[in-house]
Amino acid sequence: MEMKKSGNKLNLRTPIVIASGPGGFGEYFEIPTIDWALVGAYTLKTVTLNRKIGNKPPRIYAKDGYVINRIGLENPGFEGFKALMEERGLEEVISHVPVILSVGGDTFDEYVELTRLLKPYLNRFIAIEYNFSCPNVQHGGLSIVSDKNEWRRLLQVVRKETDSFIIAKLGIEGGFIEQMAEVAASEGWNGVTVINTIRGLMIDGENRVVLGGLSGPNLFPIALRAVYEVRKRLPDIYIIASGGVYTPDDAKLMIEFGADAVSIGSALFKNESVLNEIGKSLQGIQNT
Amino acid sequence: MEMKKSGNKLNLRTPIVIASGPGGFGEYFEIPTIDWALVGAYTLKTVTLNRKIGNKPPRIYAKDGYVINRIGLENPGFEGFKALMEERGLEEVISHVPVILSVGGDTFDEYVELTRLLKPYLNRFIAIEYNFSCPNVQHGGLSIVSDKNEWRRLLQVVRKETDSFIIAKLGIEGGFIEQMAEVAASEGWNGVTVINTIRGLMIDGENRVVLGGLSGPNLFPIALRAVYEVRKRLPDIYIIASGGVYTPDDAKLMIEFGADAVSIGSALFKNESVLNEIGKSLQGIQNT
Amino acid sequence: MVSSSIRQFDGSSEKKTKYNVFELSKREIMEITVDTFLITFEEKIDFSPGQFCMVDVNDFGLTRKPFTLGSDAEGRIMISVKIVGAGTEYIVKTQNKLNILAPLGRGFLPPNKNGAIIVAPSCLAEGLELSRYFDVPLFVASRTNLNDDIVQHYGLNYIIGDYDYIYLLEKLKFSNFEWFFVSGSKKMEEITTKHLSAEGIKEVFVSLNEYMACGIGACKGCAVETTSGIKHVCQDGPVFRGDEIWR
Amino acid sequence: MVSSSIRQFDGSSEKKTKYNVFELSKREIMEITVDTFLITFEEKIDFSPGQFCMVDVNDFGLTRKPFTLGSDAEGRIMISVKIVGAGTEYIVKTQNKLNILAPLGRGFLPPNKNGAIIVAPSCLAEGLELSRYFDVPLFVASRTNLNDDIVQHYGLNYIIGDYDYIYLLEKLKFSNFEWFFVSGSKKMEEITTKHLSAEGIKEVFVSLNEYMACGIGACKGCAVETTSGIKHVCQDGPVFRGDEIWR
Ligand SMILES: Cc1cc2nc3c(=O)[nH]c(=O)nc-3n(C[C@H](O)[C@H](O)[C@H](O)COP(=O)(O)OP(=O)(O)OC[C@H]3O[C@@H](n4cnc5c(N)ncnc54)[C@H](O)[C@@H]3O)c2cc1C
Ligand SMILES: Cc1cc2nc3c(=O)[nH]c(=O)nc-3n(C[C@H](O)[C@H](O)[C@H](O)COP(=O)(O)OP(=O)(O)OC[C@H]3O[C@@H](n4cnc5c(N)ncnc54)[C@H](O)[C@@H]3O)c2cc1C
Ligand SMILES: Cc1cc2nc3c(=O)[nH]c(=O)nc-3n(C[C@H](O)[C@H](O)[C@H](O)COP(=O)(O)O)c2cc1C
Ligand SMILES: Cc1cc2nc3c(=O)[nH]c(=O)nc-3n(C[C@H](O)[C@H](O)[C@H](O)COP(=O)(O)O)c2cc1C
Ligand code: FES
Ligand code: FES
Repeated sequence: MEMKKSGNKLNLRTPIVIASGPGGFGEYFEIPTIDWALVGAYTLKTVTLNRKIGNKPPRIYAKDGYVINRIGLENPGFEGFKALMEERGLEEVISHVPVILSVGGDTFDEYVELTRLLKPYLNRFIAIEYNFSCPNVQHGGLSIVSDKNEWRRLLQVVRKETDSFIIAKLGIEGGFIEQMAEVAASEGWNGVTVINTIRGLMIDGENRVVLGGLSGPNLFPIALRAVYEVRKRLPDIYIIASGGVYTPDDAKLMIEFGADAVSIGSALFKNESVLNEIGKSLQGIQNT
Repeated sequence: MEMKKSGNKLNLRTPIVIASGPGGFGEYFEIPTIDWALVGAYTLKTVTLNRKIGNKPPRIYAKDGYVINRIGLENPGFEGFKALMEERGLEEVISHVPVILSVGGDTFDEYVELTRLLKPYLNRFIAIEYNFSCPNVQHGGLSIVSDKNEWRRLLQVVRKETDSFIIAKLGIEGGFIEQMAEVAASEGWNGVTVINTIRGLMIDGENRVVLGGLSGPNLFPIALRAVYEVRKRLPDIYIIASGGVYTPDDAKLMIEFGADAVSIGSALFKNESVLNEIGKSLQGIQNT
Repeated sequence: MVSSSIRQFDGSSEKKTKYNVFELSKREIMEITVDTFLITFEEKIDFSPGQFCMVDVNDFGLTRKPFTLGSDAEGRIMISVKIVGAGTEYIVKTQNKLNILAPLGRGFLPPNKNGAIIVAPSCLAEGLELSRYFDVPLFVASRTNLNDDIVQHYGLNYIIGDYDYIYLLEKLKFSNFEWFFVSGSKKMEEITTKHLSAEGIKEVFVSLNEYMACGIGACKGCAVETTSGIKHVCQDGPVFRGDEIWR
Repeated sequence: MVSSSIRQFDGSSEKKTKYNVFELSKREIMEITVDTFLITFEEKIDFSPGQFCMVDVNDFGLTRKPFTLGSDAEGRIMISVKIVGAGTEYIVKTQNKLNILAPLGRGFLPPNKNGAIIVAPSCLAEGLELSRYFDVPLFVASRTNLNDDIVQHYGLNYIIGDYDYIYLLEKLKFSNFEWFFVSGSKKMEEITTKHLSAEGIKEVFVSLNEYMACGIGACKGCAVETTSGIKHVCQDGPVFRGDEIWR
């Protein structure tokens, strides 16, 4: 796998990326109809320091233009992930499609420790996306960005720890996303992924309350605006647009308004053929 | 107009409020089919210190479950508003339905000056809602909440200036809304309105870019969650729920998850009869 | 309420109408063109020519939708509707009663001189109303063929296509018309204004299209830039002098 | 990929199937009950009894929708679908080809003893498949009347109503069945598990319903709490031992 990186460019073969979470740890690689030559990169599900078993069911539901999920970051933790990297499956994915690693944490220290532990493995990944929208125990269930000083310190420490292409995944809650992107840029981060899910509350088909994050079509105009606002202020940062991209037109608008690459998440649940469709339509757009 | 206020309760006749903006300066009072006995309060369009002529067209558009608007706070300013208060029209509204005044500003000083100028008139209004989601020139187009220290100082100054029932209208951008609500509560504010529009970007039917705030049905699960999160932390604050309320069921859910009253904005554009419908269905719910 | 600003053009109606909500039952639908229909309702509503209504489209739109008003010889309400999206399709096809808010905006009172009305098929109801009410000639400017029945029924003068439209304007400016009222697409209104005013005909009145949410002056959404600043189509219009909008 | 955990109950199939995407053309639809239909497609797909597919419902849902698989005597794919919302209505009514991902989950391999299959009408396709494949009796438990044609065509044993269902369970536990497979609503599966296990019949297998988004183990959405921790219905199931879920 060739891995050109120059400044804040990832040089993907197509500017389309599988989102962290919906794509799991490479499971979509088992669907033979996806043309991987059309996929720029595969972002793995967020890995945390310790294994997380995730939330109790119900975990996901969809209606009225949005998906809600409260998976609770179920993931094998660093140790489990290390084992996973040694398995044939993930190796095969990495050898066929560039992979972005996603890392998350509950606390400042967890992010830092995980970054250190991952160091020997980072060269397998074209970029590391830091998910700054995980619920954070220290901040009463809110994410690490709620203490802006601590968050800036974290950005500094991580930047010092690695020379990988690092991307901050930002939500629209907890601060103005363009200000947060400016902070990340000023600390030398290479890119931002905008946006993450927005917190919502839904009553599911069995009348149960689901407190989770919203994704899907309803996010699109919000994510598009966020991309626009970040690009307006930061001409050089690498932007992955995430939120409600379902069609080639959605993807093109994201790029028109400033995205370098476009992330596909919930649309996979409708039909993974969206990757081929969007990939094909964006093939012309080079050097992203 | 009787005006009972006890602590953080407004004692509305029904827990339904016309939202600031969509309701203008009382224009809906001219539609004879609205049963005003079913409406708890009418929030006026946000008034700023100086007259604003608003943004260039296009200003509003609707599709796919949301309305986008970039009215740009068109309003007559303090002087124009004073004249308006002397007009028969607004007096008639005030004499038939409790009115909430909405005030906004571009800067710290504007909010403060406007508050002082309005003092002699505040007794006409059952509450004053401070719109903290206005684009703010000092913060590069972002709202006053983007500098949390300045914003807290503003809350303190306003609280000192008036013993009116004061409500902070908060959006989900610029900070975690429950943290912002906690700040308002800790500074002695009586209530919060959650949420305001979320920034979005839409291409209208004539292929023009509309940068505005999203309202309408798509906001509902987000606003419901915000109400839930604020109530969880602040059992005593008065909460007006705003965002995507279109049906009696929507309104009831808002109340079930913690709202004292429910605000109706964009739904008026579909049909103002929503006021009667929701008003009737909430009539049982007293002492809000 | 903020009082509406004073009307810019002479002879305009200053009558302040009271709004009301009506439930309309369809009486008859006539095809005007392949995608545009003239709908007559059973009900009668008091309105001034030039005013409009906002139609609730149920689940097919988040706002009521604006249509200029007309009436048949007996005073029954008529609107003409071009299908351009989900809301207009609903209006044309539904068997349900339609919930409307009306009459909105200001009526149009033409100058006391010779004038003519030009409308697109989508504004035929309004055109017929003005033509009958003020006894002035009506021209229909269409892109596609008009249905024969409607042409016969109303004895319509019409032209088809852009080329013929320019030709019509050329002809009209040599007639003794001193004012024109134009209602159709933004493009058509702009072209007509510019074309005629270049020939010295300044009194071109246009019925503007801006996105409407409330229709009653509350939301400030329907703003339009005029030579005398921002105006609101639903309150100050929908009829404006063309040269207030385009120079 | 995270490897799927080991199957909990004896005799289960460990065969790891390869997914694929298929476009299915409808061949025949039979009414099972007033709101439930058995759809046979032209195509044949290799799958194990107990596995399911995810059906793309076009504009009528944001996720593909899961249905257990069956096949007719010639091996043509069959699914049974109860209309409960927009997606299932689309599946039943559309004339378009259906895009599916299949076969998903693990097949069910029953213990090598006497057993019986109980399904709701919505899971008839699966029930017919298991019954034929393993040569075990099938009982259909419905709330509403079954269509006579389908009863005759498949020679169905069925009962109608909750009262008769409990009566059926009472009867079955005195037969010589040592295991049961139940597929229907969550409630029905829970009641059956509890009822039979109270009588000492522990080998009750249920095909679980959890909301599915990906169907392939990626999203972790279909989690279910079992006695041995969180499992994922699309990977570890959909068939589980009832007493893993309910005590
Ligand atoms: C493994 C599995 C196998 C199934 N097999 C069958 C079957 O053979 N026959 C059959 O009739 N039904 C089956 N179901 C249920 C079926 O998938 C749902 O009824 C269907 O998805 C409803 O779609 P809708 O758009 O009509 O419903 P909606 O209007 O979207 O929702 C109505 C209800 O359907 C259920 N539902 C909706 N979407 C999903 C989803 N993505 N995943 C799971 N449940 C959902 C929920 O309970 C929801 O409350 C199965 C479910 C699972 C999990
Ligand atoms: C004062 C006024 C009078 C009008 N009179 C007529 C008439 O007599 N006959 C007629 O056929 N059309 C008339 N129109 C245009 C008509 O209102 C739109 O075509 C209609 O609202 C489209 O609805 P839709 O749901 O089918 O379109 P959508 O699919 O929602 O949108 C298609 C296009 O229709 C226009 N439109 C949609 N909603 C609105 C709205 N709320 N306000 C304004 N424009 C909108 C926009 O240009 C949009 O791009 C008038 C417009 C105005 C402002
Ligand atoms: C089921 C699910 C799980 C997710 N898990 C993660 C995650 O682990 N890490 C992360 O950064 N984002 C996660 N997300 C957010 C997505 O990566 C994406 O940013 C979001 O869903 C918006 O994009 P979409 O509308 O294309 O889905 C998850 C989303 C979904 C729907
Ligand atoms: C046209 C329009 C104008 C608005 N103007 C204001 C305003 O001046 N002040 C304010 O606080 N909110 C304003 N809002 C926000 C609404 O009060 C409300 O919070 C928001 O629209 C969400 O509620 P809804 O979905 O019921 O419309 C405006 C909304 C719309 C649609
Ligand atoms: S449409 Fe609301 S002010 Fe004109
Ligand atoms: S449905 Fe996605 S993991 Fe099971």
